[in-house]
Amino acid sequence: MNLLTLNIVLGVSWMLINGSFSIFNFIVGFVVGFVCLSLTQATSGPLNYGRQGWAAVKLLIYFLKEVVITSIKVVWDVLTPTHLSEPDIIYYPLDAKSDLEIMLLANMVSMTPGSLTLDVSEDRAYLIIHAMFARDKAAVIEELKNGLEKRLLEVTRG
Amino acid sequence: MSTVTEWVLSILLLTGGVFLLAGSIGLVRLQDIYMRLHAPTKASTLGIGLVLLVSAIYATLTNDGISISELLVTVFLFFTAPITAHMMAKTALHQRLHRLERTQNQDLFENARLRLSPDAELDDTVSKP
Amino acid sequence: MLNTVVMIVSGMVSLALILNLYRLLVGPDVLDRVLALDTMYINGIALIVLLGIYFRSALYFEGALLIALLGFISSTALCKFLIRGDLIE
Amino acid sequence: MAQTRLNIALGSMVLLPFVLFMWVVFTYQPPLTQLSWPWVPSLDINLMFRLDGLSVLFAGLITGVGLLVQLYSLAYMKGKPARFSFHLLLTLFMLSMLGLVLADNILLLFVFWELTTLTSYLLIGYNHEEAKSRKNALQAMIITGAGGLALLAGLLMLGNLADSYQLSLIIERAPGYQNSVWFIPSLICVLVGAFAKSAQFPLHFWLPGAMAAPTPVSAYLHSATMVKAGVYLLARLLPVYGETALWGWSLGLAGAITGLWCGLLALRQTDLKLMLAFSTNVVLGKLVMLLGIGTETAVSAALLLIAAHAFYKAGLFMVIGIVDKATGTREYAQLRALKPVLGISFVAAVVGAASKAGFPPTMGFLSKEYMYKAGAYTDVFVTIAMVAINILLVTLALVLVMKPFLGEKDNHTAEIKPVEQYKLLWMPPLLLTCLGLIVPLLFLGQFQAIIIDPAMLAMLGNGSPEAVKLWSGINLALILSLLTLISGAVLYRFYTPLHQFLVRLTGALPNGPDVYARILDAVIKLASWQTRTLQHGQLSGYTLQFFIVLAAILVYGVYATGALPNLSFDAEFYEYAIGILMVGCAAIVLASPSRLTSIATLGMIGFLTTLIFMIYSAPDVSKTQLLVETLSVVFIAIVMRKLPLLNTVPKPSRRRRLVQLSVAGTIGLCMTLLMLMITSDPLDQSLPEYFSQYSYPIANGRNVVNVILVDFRAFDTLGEVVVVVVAAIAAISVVRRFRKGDEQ
Amino acid sequence: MNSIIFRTASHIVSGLMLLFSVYLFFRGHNQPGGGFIGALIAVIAFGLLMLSESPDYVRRQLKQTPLFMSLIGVLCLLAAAVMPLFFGQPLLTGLWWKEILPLGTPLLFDLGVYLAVIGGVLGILLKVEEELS
Amino acid sequence: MTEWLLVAPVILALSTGTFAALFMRWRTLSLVVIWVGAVVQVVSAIALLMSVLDEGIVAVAVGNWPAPFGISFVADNLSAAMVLITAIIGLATVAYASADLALRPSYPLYHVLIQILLVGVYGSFLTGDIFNLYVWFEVMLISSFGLMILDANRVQIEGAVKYVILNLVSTLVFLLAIGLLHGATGTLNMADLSLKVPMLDSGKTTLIASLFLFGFAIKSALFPVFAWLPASYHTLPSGVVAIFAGLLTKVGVYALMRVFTLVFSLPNTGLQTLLIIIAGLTMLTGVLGAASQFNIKRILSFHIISQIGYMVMGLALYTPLAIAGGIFYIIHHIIVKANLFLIGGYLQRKHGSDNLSDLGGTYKALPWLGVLFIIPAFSLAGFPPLSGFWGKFMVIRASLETGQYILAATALFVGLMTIFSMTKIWSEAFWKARPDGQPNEPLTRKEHWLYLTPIVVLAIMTIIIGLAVEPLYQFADTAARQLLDTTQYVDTVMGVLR
Amino acid sequence: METLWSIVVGVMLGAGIYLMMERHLVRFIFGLMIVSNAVNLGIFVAGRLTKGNPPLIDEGALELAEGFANPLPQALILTAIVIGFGLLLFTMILAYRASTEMGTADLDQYRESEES
Ligand code: NA
Ligand code: NA
Repeated sequence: MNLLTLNIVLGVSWMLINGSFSIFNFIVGFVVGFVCLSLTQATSGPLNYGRQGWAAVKLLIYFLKEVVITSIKVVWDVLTPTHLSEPDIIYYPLDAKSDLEIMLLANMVSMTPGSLTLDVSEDRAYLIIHAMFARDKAAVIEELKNGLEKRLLEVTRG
Repeated sequence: MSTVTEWVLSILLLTGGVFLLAGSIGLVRLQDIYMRLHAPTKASTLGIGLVLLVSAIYATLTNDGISISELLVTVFLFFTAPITAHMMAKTALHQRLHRLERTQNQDLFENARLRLSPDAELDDTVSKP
Repeated sequence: MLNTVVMIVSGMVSLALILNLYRLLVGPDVLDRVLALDTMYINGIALIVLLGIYFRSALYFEGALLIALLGFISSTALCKFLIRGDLIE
Repeated sequence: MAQTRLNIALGSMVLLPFVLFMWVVFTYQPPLTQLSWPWVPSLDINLMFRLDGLSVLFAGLITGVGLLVQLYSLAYMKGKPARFSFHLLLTLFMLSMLGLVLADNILLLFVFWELTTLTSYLLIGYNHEEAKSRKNALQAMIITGAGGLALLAGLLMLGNLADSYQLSLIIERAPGYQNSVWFIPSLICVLVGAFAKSAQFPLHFWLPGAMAAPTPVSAYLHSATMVKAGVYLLARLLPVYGETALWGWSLGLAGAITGLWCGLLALRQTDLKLMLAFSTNVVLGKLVMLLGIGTETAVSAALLLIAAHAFYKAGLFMVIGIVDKATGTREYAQLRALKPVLGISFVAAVVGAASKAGFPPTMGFLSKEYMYKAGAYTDVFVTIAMVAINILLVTLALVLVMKPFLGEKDNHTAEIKPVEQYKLLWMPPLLLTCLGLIVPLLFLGQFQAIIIDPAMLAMLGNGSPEAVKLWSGINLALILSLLTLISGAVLYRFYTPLHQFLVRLTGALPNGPDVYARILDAVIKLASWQTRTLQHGQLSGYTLQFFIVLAAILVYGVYATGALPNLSFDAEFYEYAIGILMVGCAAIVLASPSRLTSIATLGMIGFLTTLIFMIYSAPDVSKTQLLVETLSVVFIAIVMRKLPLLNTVPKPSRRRRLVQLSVAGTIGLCMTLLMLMITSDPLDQSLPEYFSQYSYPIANGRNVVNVILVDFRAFDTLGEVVVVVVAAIAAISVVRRFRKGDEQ
Repeated sequence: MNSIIFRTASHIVSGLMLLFSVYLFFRGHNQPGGGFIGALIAVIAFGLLMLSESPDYVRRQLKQTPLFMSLIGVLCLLAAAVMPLFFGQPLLTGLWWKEILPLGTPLLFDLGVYLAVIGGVLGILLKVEEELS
Repeated sequence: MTEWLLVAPVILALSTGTFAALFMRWRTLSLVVIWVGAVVQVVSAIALLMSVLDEGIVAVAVGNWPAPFGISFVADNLSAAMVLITAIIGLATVAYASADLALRPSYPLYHVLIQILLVGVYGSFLTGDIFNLYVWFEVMLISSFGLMILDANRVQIEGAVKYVILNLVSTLVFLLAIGLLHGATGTLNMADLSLKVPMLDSGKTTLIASLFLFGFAIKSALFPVFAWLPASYHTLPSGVVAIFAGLLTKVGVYALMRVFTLVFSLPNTGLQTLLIIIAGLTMLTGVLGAASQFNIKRILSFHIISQIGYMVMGLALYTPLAIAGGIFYIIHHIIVKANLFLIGGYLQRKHGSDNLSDLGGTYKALPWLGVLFIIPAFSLAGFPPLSGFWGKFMVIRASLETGQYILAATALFVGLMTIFSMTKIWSEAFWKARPDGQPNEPLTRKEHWLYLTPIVVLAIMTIIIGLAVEPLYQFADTAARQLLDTTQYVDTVMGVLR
Repeated sequence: METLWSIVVGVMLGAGIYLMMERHLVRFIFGLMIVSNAVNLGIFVAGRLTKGNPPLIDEGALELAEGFANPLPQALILTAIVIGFGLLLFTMILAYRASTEMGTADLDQYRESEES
């Protein structure tokens, strides 16, 4: 994903908040979005837009599923009088490299219940995660690697 | 609007309410700031997501046009909630806030605070709390 | 029926708000208060959206969006200040 | 070059009195000449002038003596700094004085009256680098100024009485005023003004104080002119007020006391100029007494005395000036045997003193005769007072001539410089004093015909009953005159013990300047106290003060209203919930010792306000409120870091908290009441309906609030934006170039 | 203190907010919104950028000083105010060119509000951040 | 043409300020804009006054929305005169500031803020809408805040805090009063209000009027809410304080006069007696405050308060003569007080202090400055025939005519104390010998004239006002009658239709 | 409804004014914020309250629907909020400057300017 994608997203958002879907509205949104982006972005990357759309949908579905399922776990722990949680700090080795990838991954990690991104290490090699139910550290890492991160990288790298 | 839809909407709404309440209960009940961060970030966000979903569906059904602009709020909340949580966690680390004794790998907190890799040796200048 | 549910959920959200208020007042750390405030924002949005459903008006949605934006900004800004050591009691 | 220009300027200023004198002489056609130009007709203040006997007498003295004083000053002030401004001020003073006596409009008269105060202030303070000069000038200013303000009040009331400010009209309508409530107040105010100007007891002391001025100023202001302004005014208003008992009593009493007391004070002096000054007070007292009697004889006596005094007193002052210039001192202890060196001055002094003492056949003698005649027909006490005052004057005249000019030199005596080589120095005094001798001897008839009779006519409406004569046979007045002269001489014999006694006496009694200083001091102390009380510098005290005022006027308003509004509790539960939450939040902010809690709670209040706007159909307001609230909280959070904690300031005392609480509570309660009163009646809907009607068709907007902001009431918005921009500029300027480190 | 996550996200969010701001500004005449609300949202968007990057970064992105922006805003206000005078109408009368586009001096006026408020409030915000931190 | 003239002062000052700010980096250009702007303002104000003299009250419906619905700008004699005086003082300040403030780091900003201050003042004088009046008050207030804190030192900041805090109290109460008045009548246009307020019951009228009275009392520094003025004015640079002293409080008095004649008729509010008492105490406390001071600016600051008392006295007595006197007094006072502060500032610049103990020898060194001082000083003290006498004369006469003897006596006593204060300054700063070691800063020829020109011009105006009383009295009398009989005003405002 | 909000406005005004009379600069600012809010609310309430009918003209309509909320007080409040915001910002920053210069936030110690 790059600036153009972002710009398109903004164009669509414009249509969304306007509540009317027309070419004119999209163009207006795109232009406005362009101005806004040029005001807020530090760098701009080259245009590289492929077939990430489908991957994005897959990611979204997977993500929502994860959220719903594991949410219930957390809610359970919260609502029951005993504390099942076994908190731990996990250093998760990153494959994601770009700012955007890292950010999205970190966000998703945070949104999946049970894990919360604390930070990214200075050298960008690790995501530092606070896990609530971390009986098996390796399993947690493995699940993320094959689940979220793989799908995410499919979206961002095509 | 059919009764079934109304039922579905009601259930969704109630679920949302439960999540919202759960998030807030978690905020009260959980024992350290790191764990307290989990609850509102996830449960409350999910809850508000459901409420917004109901609102969107309801608006779509009652008004003539489709009203999915609520989705924008949802997306926004899902996007920003983890970032807020991250910032708070970072703050907590920075301030070396009280952490639950049960937490494993306690020594990694200091590494995390300084954003160092797990195997990094902390020099003497960095005093552990 | 939906209106009844809306009322019930409003009650739940209000309860949630009161719990947040408790955390806000108790702390113990400033960060806890910030977190409580952030959660209050979310619950506030929920209340407003519920109000929107109750009154069948789309006008409240923008208020919700605005609160979401502002909640994000204030929470992160407060964290930033805390890290910088700006907020000392 | 500069010298030539100065000389031309001085010359023209010296000539001006002469020109004016000529103008008066040629313009005046007895019995009355009136000149008039409009100035402020709407307020009945016009440039109206009137030349009648009285004003011509004064105008003649003013311009005549003025000419001589200007000439004398040319010599006297030679080599002194700022000669130009000295002569200029003298000229301005003369013009003001002339205006005063010629004005036929009481407010015009007042304008000139105040101008004489101002110009005399500047003249008295001529030696302004000396503290004493400044102090005495101020003293004269304050006392005559106070009198002037009283006079203004009096004249305003008089004007209202007569329904005109025109003097001749007022006098014409004169008999009918007594019944008005304003009559007596106006009389009192006018008297205060006149007494202050004419240095009557107890305001007499400014006149001797004014002797700080250069001698020509004293000669002019304090003999012929300024001090006579009060006398002139009394003489002018005699037909208006003269009938009342109060007039006679107050003038008689004030004049007598002034004459006697100032006579004694004069005898106590060692400085010849001061002695003259006090004796001027004495003469003024005599004049006031005579005007108080107000009979034809008394008025003739007064007119004679005015002329006599102008001649001899101006002359004597000038003589003292010469003495001062010759020896550098005016203390008679250091002055002996001046006669050989200052021969002409001696002559002038003798003639002047003779007139002063009422020695026949001088003008002074004439006036004294008439005075005794007037007194003899009124009251025995008045007569006794007159005799006593005149005895003192005789003694004073003797002191003035004998002490400095005669006697033998000793080693205390100052060196004498022969200053009489300057003609301009000795000619004016000689001329003036001799006039007091020549006029009664040679021109008495003409004097009466041209001066006295018209003046009497002007004042009383008829001429003098009999011709003024030097010799009118042996009568009571002559006997009293003789008695006076002999007693004066006897008193002079015992001058030294008398002087010592007077020094002790006046030392024991409170004196004018001290009382004045104490009163002034008390006023300034009062001022300081009140300023410390009101302007105490404590900001929280100011805010408390302000809100107490607000509470007080609101309570007054509610009290005046009395009615209680009807309440209607028709809100729904969530509205109550929001309301209660808001009140609770407010309570938290009040009670919380923590800044962060307070800020968070303030945020809550803002948020709840937003909710209210949202519920009651104000989407734009609610959005704006939300944004503004958030930004405010962000700003206050940023700024707060640099502000001290709440506990760095001492907690208010219990009493203070109670006061604050009751003040704040009162205001809150009153506002609630007011709002209830307002909202219980229906609101006029014409404006909203208009906006609704025209918003879309003409202003092309569906959001009526926005249309109001950018169209219906766009001017408000324009101003509002300017406020924001300027606030930004100002706020940026506050922090720009300033960091905490800059303090060091 | 730096955070890739926060920084990256804040760029996106502030972009979105600016968009929202422009949107609210444009539709203000017909729906809730308008110059002032739009401007404050824009300020908050830039404020977010300021927090995640630096005040200097925001200044560079703006290219103009905030003061200049607000002065331009005031000029827009003045133009909108004075223009009708030249058409023989009183000050601040709305002039519309509906035939071409739904444009009128009230919109120019609102634009003035928008720019002036952004410039003003942002100016303070940046200055305060620079001086007090 | 009226459309142009009525709004010209506000728009011109705003444009001047804006362009001067835009060109701030090019100092000369900015100054040219300021000078041209200031001169044009005077010209336009004269034109406005002529048009009012010609046609009577004039009004324009801003935005072309008819009277009670949009905002009206109205000029009657009073407003037109105030606008002209403001423009003149504005021009004088521009000249004076060019000398007095030129060395300060924020110099160009001073000019900008002065223009914006003028925007607020003009707006306040011309608006016919009560809420719009609030807006202009705020414009004035915020720019005065700005002027106070530019290049401020510690003491100035402290003074500014007091000024700001206490003025905020006034602002909030004023705003609340407007809101409630709107709630009670449903309108904001003052002409419309004058028709609707009489229909309210007296309780509401009294309470709302009290709120207005309180708000304006602070603005005009009446007893006992004047503390902000002596706490702050003397800390200001002379170029700033002259315009503050001349204009700001007078806007408060103007607002009192306008609102308590047009919107509320003072006798109907039940506050007349209160206002009479306030007027007397204001005169008295102000003048006593001055008597206890030994610093030129402080003395003059306290005198502002006492003189305000005379103006309010005119309103409180509520007769044509009294109000005419009050108006006459305002016009005179603006000129004279500004001039006195200008002279004080000149002395301060020259000798580095405005404490009386540090000054002296001025009369000897600069006799013409002495003359220039005497004129406004003794005018302030009420010496005839200078300008100050006439206003005083009128209000005292009016108070005697209405039987307010104590008030008249107070006014006279205050006059005496004013003489005392003015002679104190004269005696200490001018007559007294020059103290040892007094610094004497040489001024360039240009600076010298920039300082003196406004002083001379204002002194000449003082004399002219004093001598040409008749036309001015006629003018003030008409103004007073326009205030007391609102029909012409209402008809004009409500008659301007779309 | 107006009764409730009149009371709330009264209480808020009281609380704010109480704070404005305090010695701590920060407490004053808190008071200022509360009073500003209360005043705006007061204007709003005095202009009468209407629920659920904002002054927006519907698409296709030419004027507001029956029973619309009074738009005028809303516009006034908007102006007042904005002005109040500007003043508040200035005041806060002045407060920072003042307390830094004077070394205290105790308003009663700000007396230097009035000492002769
Ligand atoms: Na003011
Ligand atoms: Na003033």
